[in-house]
Amino acid sequence: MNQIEINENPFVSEKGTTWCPGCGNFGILEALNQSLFEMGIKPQDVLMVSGIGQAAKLPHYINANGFNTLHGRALPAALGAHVANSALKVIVNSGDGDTYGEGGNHFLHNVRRNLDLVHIVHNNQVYGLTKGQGSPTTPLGQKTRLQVEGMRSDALNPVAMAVALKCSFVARSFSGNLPHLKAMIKAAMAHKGYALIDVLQPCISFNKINTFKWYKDRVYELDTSYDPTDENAAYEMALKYGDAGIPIGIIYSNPKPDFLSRIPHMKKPLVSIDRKPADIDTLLDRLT
Amino acid sequence: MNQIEINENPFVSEKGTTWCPGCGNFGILEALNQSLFEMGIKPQDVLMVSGIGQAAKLPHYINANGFNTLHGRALPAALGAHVANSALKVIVNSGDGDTYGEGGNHFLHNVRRNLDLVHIVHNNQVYGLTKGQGSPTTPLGQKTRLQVEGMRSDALNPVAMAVALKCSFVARSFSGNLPHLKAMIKAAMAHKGYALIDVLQPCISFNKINTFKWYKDRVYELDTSYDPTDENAAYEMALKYGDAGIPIGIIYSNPKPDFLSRIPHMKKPLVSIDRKPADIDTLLDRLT
Amino acid sequence: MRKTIGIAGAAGEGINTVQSFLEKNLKRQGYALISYKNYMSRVRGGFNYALITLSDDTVFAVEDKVDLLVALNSDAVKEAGTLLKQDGILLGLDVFKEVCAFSGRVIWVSEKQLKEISKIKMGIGMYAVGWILKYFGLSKGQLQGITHATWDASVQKENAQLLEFGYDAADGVYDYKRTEDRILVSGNQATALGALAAGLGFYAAYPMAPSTGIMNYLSSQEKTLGIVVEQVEDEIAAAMAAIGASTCGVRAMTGTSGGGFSLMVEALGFAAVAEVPLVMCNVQRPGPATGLPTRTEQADLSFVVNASQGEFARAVMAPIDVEDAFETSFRAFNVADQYQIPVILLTDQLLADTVKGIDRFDTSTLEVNRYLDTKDTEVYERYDFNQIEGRRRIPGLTQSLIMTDSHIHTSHGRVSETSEDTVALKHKFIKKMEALRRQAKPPLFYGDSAYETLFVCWGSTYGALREAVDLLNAKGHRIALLAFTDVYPLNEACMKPYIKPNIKVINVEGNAFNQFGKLLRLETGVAYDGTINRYDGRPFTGQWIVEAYEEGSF
Amino acid sequence: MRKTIGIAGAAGEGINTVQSFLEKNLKRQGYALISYKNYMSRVRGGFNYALITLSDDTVFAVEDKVDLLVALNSDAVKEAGTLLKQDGILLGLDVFKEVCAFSGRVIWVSEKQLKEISKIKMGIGMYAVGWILKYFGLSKGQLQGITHATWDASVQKENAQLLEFGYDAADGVYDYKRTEDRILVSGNQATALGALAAGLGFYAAYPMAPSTGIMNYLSSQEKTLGIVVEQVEDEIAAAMAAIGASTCGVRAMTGTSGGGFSLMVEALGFAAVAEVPLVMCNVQRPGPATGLPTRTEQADLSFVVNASQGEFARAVMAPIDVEDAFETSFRAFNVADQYQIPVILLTDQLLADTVKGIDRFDTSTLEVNRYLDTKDTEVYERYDFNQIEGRRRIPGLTQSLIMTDSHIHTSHGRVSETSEDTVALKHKFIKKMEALRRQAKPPLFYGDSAYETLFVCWGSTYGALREAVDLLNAKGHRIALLAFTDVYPLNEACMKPYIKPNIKVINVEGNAFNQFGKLLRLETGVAYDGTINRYDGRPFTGQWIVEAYEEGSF
Ligand SMILES: Cc1ncc(C[n+]2csc(CCOP(=O)(O)OP(=O)(O)O)c2C)c(N)n1
Ligand SMILES: Cc1ncc(C[n+]2csc(CCOP(=O)(O)OP(=O)(O)O)c2C)c(N)n1
Ligand code: SF4
Ligand code: SF4
Ligand SMILES: [Mg+2]
Ligand SMILES: [Mg+2]
Repeated sequence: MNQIEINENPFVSEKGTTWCPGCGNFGILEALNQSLFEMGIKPQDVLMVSGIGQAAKLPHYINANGFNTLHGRALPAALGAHVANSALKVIVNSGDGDTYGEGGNHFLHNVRRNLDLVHIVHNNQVYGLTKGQGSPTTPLGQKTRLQVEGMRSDALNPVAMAVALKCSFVARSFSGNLPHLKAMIKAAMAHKGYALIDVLQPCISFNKINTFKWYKDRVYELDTSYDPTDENAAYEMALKYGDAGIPIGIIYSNPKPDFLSRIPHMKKPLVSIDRKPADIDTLLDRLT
Repeated sequence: MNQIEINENPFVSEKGTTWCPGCGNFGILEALNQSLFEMGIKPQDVLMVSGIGQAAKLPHYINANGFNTLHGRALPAALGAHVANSALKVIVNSGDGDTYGEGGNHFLHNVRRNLDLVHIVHNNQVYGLTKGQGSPTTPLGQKTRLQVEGMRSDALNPVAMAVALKCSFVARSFSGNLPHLKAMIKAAMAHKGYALIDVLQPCISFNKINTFKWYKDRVYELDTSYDPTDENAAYEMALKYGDAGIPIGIIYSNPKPDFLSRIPHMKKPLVSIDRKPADIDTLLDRLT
Repeated sequence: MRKTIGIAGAAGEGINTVQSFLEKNLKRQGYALISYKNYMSRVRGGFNYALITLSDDTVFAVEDKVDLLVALNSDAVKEAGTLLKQDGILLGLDVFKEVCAFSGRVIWVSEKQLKEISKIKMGIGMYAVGWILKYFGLSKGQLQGITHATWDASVQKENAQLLEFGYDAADGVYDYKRTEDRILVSGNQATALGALAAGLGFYAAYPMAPSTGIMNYLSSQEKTLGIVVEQVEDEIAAAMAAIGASTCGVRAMTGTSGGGFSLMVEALGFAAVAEVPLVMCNVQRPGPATGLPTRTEQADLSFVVNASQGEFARAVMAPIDVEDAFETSFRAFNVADQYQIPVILLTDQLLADTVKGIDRFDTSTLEVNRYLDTKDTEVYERYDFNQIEGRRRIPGLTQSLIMTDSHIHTSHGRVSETSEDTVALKHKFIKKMEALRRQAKPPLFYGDSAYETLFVCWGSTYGALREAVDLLNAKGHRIALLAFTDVYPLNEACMKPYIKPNIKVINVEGNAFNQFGKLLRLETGVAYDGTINRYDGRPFTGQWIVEAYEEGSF
Repeated sequence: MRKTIGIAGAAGEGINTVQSFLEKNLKRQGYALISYKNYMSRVRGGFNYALITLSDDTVFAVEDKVDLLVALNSDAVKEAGTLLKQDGILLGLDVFKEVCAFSGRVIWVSEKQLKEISKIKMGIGMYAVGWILKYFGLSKGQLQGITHATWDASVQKENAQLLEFGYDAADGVYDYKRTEDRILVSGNQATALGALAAGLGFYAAYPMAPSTGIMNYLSSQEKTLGIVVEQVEDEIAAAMAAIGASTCGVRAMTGTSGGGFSLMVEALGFAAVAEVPLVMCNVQRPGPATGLPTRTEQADLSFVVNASQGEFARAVMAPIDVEDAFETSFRAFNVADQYQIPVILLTDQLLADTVKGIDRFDTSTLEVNRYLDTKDTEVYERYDFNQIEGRRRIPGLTQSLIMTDSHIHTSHGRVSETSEDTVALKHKFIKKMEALRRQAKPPLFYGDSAYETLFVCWGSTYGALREAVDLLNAKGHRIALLAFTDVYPLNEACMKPYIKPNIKVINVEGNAFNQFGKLLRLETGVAYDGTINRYDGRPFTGQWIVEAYEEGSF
């Protein structure tokens, strides 16, 4: 993209952020701005949904419709929004704590619904906004500001869990690899159904272990020969994480009808249906 | 067991239940009564924890310490109880809705903690106590009293999910197979760490599809040659469910330190530690 | 004429079927009726009973003693003495004769004869339907219509014979002409219907007695009305999903009981600060915690009035009867849109499970108002601090980009930490509350206009209290009642028209802490002189209140 | 003598370090001091400042205008005019001279010179520590102790030089002798210490500003005291885990802020009906919903007093200062055990983040009482309806089998649906509330005993209000204050000793709805004549109240 195109990108906000300079979140914001623009989408047709956390501030930093909800609660809010107006493209941005911690239950069940949305998890393996506690993805034994003796829970592998939930699109990417991340976002946008992108995102202030370098030294892009539609293979691939390397790319692809397709009587967006009190008259007839 | 032994079983309660005659829950209660007695455990040393639902009434129907908490909240309550007094053997009984629906988040995270407890899920694939709504394990498309057009979410496979969470002991059993269920309970009791037993439990009042016969026609016991310690194999085995057969037995075994072993300074049950106000004097010294 | 029928037995023995056959046919015959279910939290067994009070005049509450008792099992025969009026009639199986302690008239039905007609377990139920319908004057031909979608031909035939057997055995005592075309609606259905009339598009909930009936009814109408009803993973999701749908312009609602409402508390505050219209129904049951899942209490008022951190605008409405449940549920959506606030519908198991034969709802007079802004200029302040009424634009339906936010924010929805925005938002909430106070619906007045005693009640207590007022005034007392639907916020002046020198104000509530009585005192300065409270999980009845009043030293 | 130091800059620029060096050393020098952090919800950047007010006499609140301002960046230099008193002194980097609008005395520090000493970013901070410590009379030798565990030798050396550079440049103005051995404690630490003194064994929580400091402090003491601190998956789990531990005999607690408390509401009712002692701390921040994460407000009182479905017994305690946070947190555990109830500690960001130099807590006078039943007979009624105080046995530690239950239950904890058990449980709760009312700690009185105006406050407002009373009385007003720690339930007679003819009662609260004022009126009948409210997310200060009082027409 040349400079003129960038300036014309209607998603780019001039208002500034409250993120720490150097934070991995900037890469995600940039990838989103560029991807949406390049796909020719209008800001009016996008709804950026989030919970609470550093990641969840993103809707305030992009020119589009925004829905900044409660910690952990982005997904059920997105469910309602999507059902109300499926013409709006829902993109959820949330942190690893937001998604897999406080919001873990909603993650399970909205994946089961196969809601048609893109879910970008800013996985910095730490609670950023609350200043450095361990998150569900922080490895066992890793020390944090709160867990001074190290974490006592096994780390959650969100990619493996998503596969086990038969999520219809599961990808991993890295906020330090702009082209890759953009490719994942575009693929996710094109996917009809729940598209999870777990993005490795360095938190320079509170995670001194999983740094830019740590991720850079480990991530490798999936081979083109890799077949993401094989569930067992996908599960095996999902388990790869850590010093032996971290594959990034589309780990699992399992196309199936999305939530609204499962409701045959939903022919157009709910919000466009005209209703009037007399609609219930037929119901009243049945009560006589 | 002969009659005299049964009469001597201190766990057996005379007080009667409010379950429907013929309910699959009776088989689970019976298996528990027998297993605990045969293992030589004292009712005083057991804490039966539950949420709310038909399954969750079980603590009221067995002579032991009981902790009948809130819908979905058995596990965090069990966490606290276990940390307070690890000398008490914690057994959690809860329904599929209780565990995987309302309580889904606690399930994720207590498996990650590898709490040392036995968790028996009475999986009747329906909400029993509230009269027949679909549960997380009800298959896609299956009709219920509420979902008159059929379920719209993919069924959760709790066994596959537990494997993906690296749960240290994952078994499936059937309430209509007393010897098998007893064997699973005893193995789970012997296991140090999170022992999940997902028990297929017919609800004769509200699930007219997954009946005793339906389960009976499909379940088969795992071959003795099966190696539950191979994670990928376990995952493949966990996926087997439905008309092609449902394996029962220990699907996955992944021994590792349990939660309290991960806290080196915890040398004896918390409840047995004597504390006095002057304990904080050393802390105050550091604040001068 | 006022008669009460009781149908008693265990869960799973067919109480519901007998009850609904009776209700439908007696209503069609022209009787006014109201019914209530008294049931335990179990699927089979236990001791449950349904009460149907019918009358040729309007009826507002069931009576607690019955004129006719259908005893479906031996426990029910045992309880006959406590449930029946002295001059009542028991219908029971002859095999339970020896456990019967009731000294009045008994129709002993031969189990042997029933078994000869049909092997179905509860032949006595169908027999009783026939018996009772004749008693209340139905013609034999009317029995034809009594059938059930799930019955096959042979079951239908046997049941018809049972009905006829009962019919032939009965005295035909009452004979009333069909007076008008009523509909038969439960409180939960009326709540659901009000929402549908208001244009409900999305309902998200998690099952919880006694609110599940709302979801059941809405779900059964999903296809007919083109709405979406979603059973979600928990109550947090229910409230958030409703907020999500409302944010995107669809009228949305959630329903639950107290335990579920507890989980929605954070979302309630979110709807308020995000200024998203939201209707939440809390069908109360006795607490604390799991409490009594299938019983009734009015003890969540203070809770819902004060729930969630911080200070914001909300309205709480407690319908006083089935008709009002419809009206109020409808109105709640307009008010929620008008001020972009959460509105809490506070009903209870009594109202939810009360079935009443009532006048058909007239949908032609209902007016939906969405208070939307249809202009589409570039500049738009979603959270204009000076605009307390409506003027909402919907993301995706306007060229303006809309930010919906949970923090203190600027008028454009951007996170703010300034003193000015914090105070401006607070003042906006205060102004909304003032407007709500002004437009709150005044209480309903009923009774002797020269009253010496004024009963004050809210929500479902109205029915029984109204019966009590009539009973007491008939005995020579001078009593009136005020029944509040709009319970929060209250108009400061709402009691002015009713406070006269030398009257006594008696607060009547289905709880022990006098929650409404205190709220009334706080908001209007009117203190009560005495109270009548019921808090054993059972509903008020007229007779119960009469006795409490006469025992009390008011 | 009273002087206030401000340290202003961006998050991440070292405000905390400068603040804590100053606090520690000034306290050791014998000054009484109190400090408060004013910060935004971000990790880097923004505009934050800390205030330290010190005095040779006791001090109860920070002042809002400062005598000495350390400006760590150019924004801070810009704000100097608003933050400083006219006769105050600004310490700033010379490179920001042109943005300075402050007309008073400025010490311009040469950035070039600082850079020559050290390349560390915020040399001005260390310089200012040296400067200020000399200003307040510390000897040069005392600078030796100023170091940080994470500093290596070279950093330590450069910092020592910066300190000395600043020290040498300063006037030595004040010189006070060491008076007594104080400890330096924040509100959150004091709360944690009170719990530890009471024998806390288990703390479960989920991070949430401004409560996280409690968890941080407890966590750092885990090994020393042999306790378990667990960060759980959400606040529901936090409350439930604490209840679980308490059920099994360990003193347990959870802490959060309003949003997290919202999620604990169902568990609160569970603790009550299960009669499990539970201490929950809600460190308030402004709502609704996400609100202002790092600011202060007192707007959750009505919420926590009424939270959860149904009616039950609870106590709410709001410590009025750092010392009281310790005492009250300690006491909360005894009260929770005494009545087997949930006790809510209601603090706020102001108190939580206030650091105060105070007398060392005397642990020898503290008495732990668990109210346990040490008998071990076969028969034991866990829920004896007539026993409102203690007599608890712990599962696993007794031969009795204990059932802990969330329904209405029998005295043995078995699920019950009878009227009798329902009413018996309700009456038990009522009796507990009466007992709590009787033993509620009376308010603290301070001020002119011949007062004409009586300020009423609760919780953290006490500090600033006390400063205001002194300031106003010095101007010739006749004012006293009452400060409540035990805010619910209130003793009906608690205001009796203080209500005299012709006095005015002014309610002073950090919210807009006068939540405590209304509660006081409801529970004691005492109505306020006027109010002073702050609700812009900022704490009261003495001066702010003085101005509000003088502007108001009381
Ligand atoms: C109910 C509730 N609990 C806790 C919080 C406090 N809180 C805000 S963000 C956050 C966690 C942030 O971690 P994560 O989701 O990983 O996002 P990050 O900041 O790392 O991007 C927490 C615990 C809250 N706002 N609401
Ligand atoms: C917070 C809350 N929400 C809802 C309920 C109502 N409720 C009680 S049991 C239950 C579900 C029961 O299903 P399951 O857990 O599968 O147990 P089952 O009865 O089938 O054994 C529900 C929704 C409740 N008690 N509390
Ligand atoms: S704290 Fe971490 S995640 Fe948050 S903005 Fe700073 S670097 Fe990014
Ligand atoms: S409803 Fe179903 S699960 Fe519940 S007791 Fe009856 S058969 Fe068992
Ligand atoms: Mg994170
Ligand atoms: Mg179930």
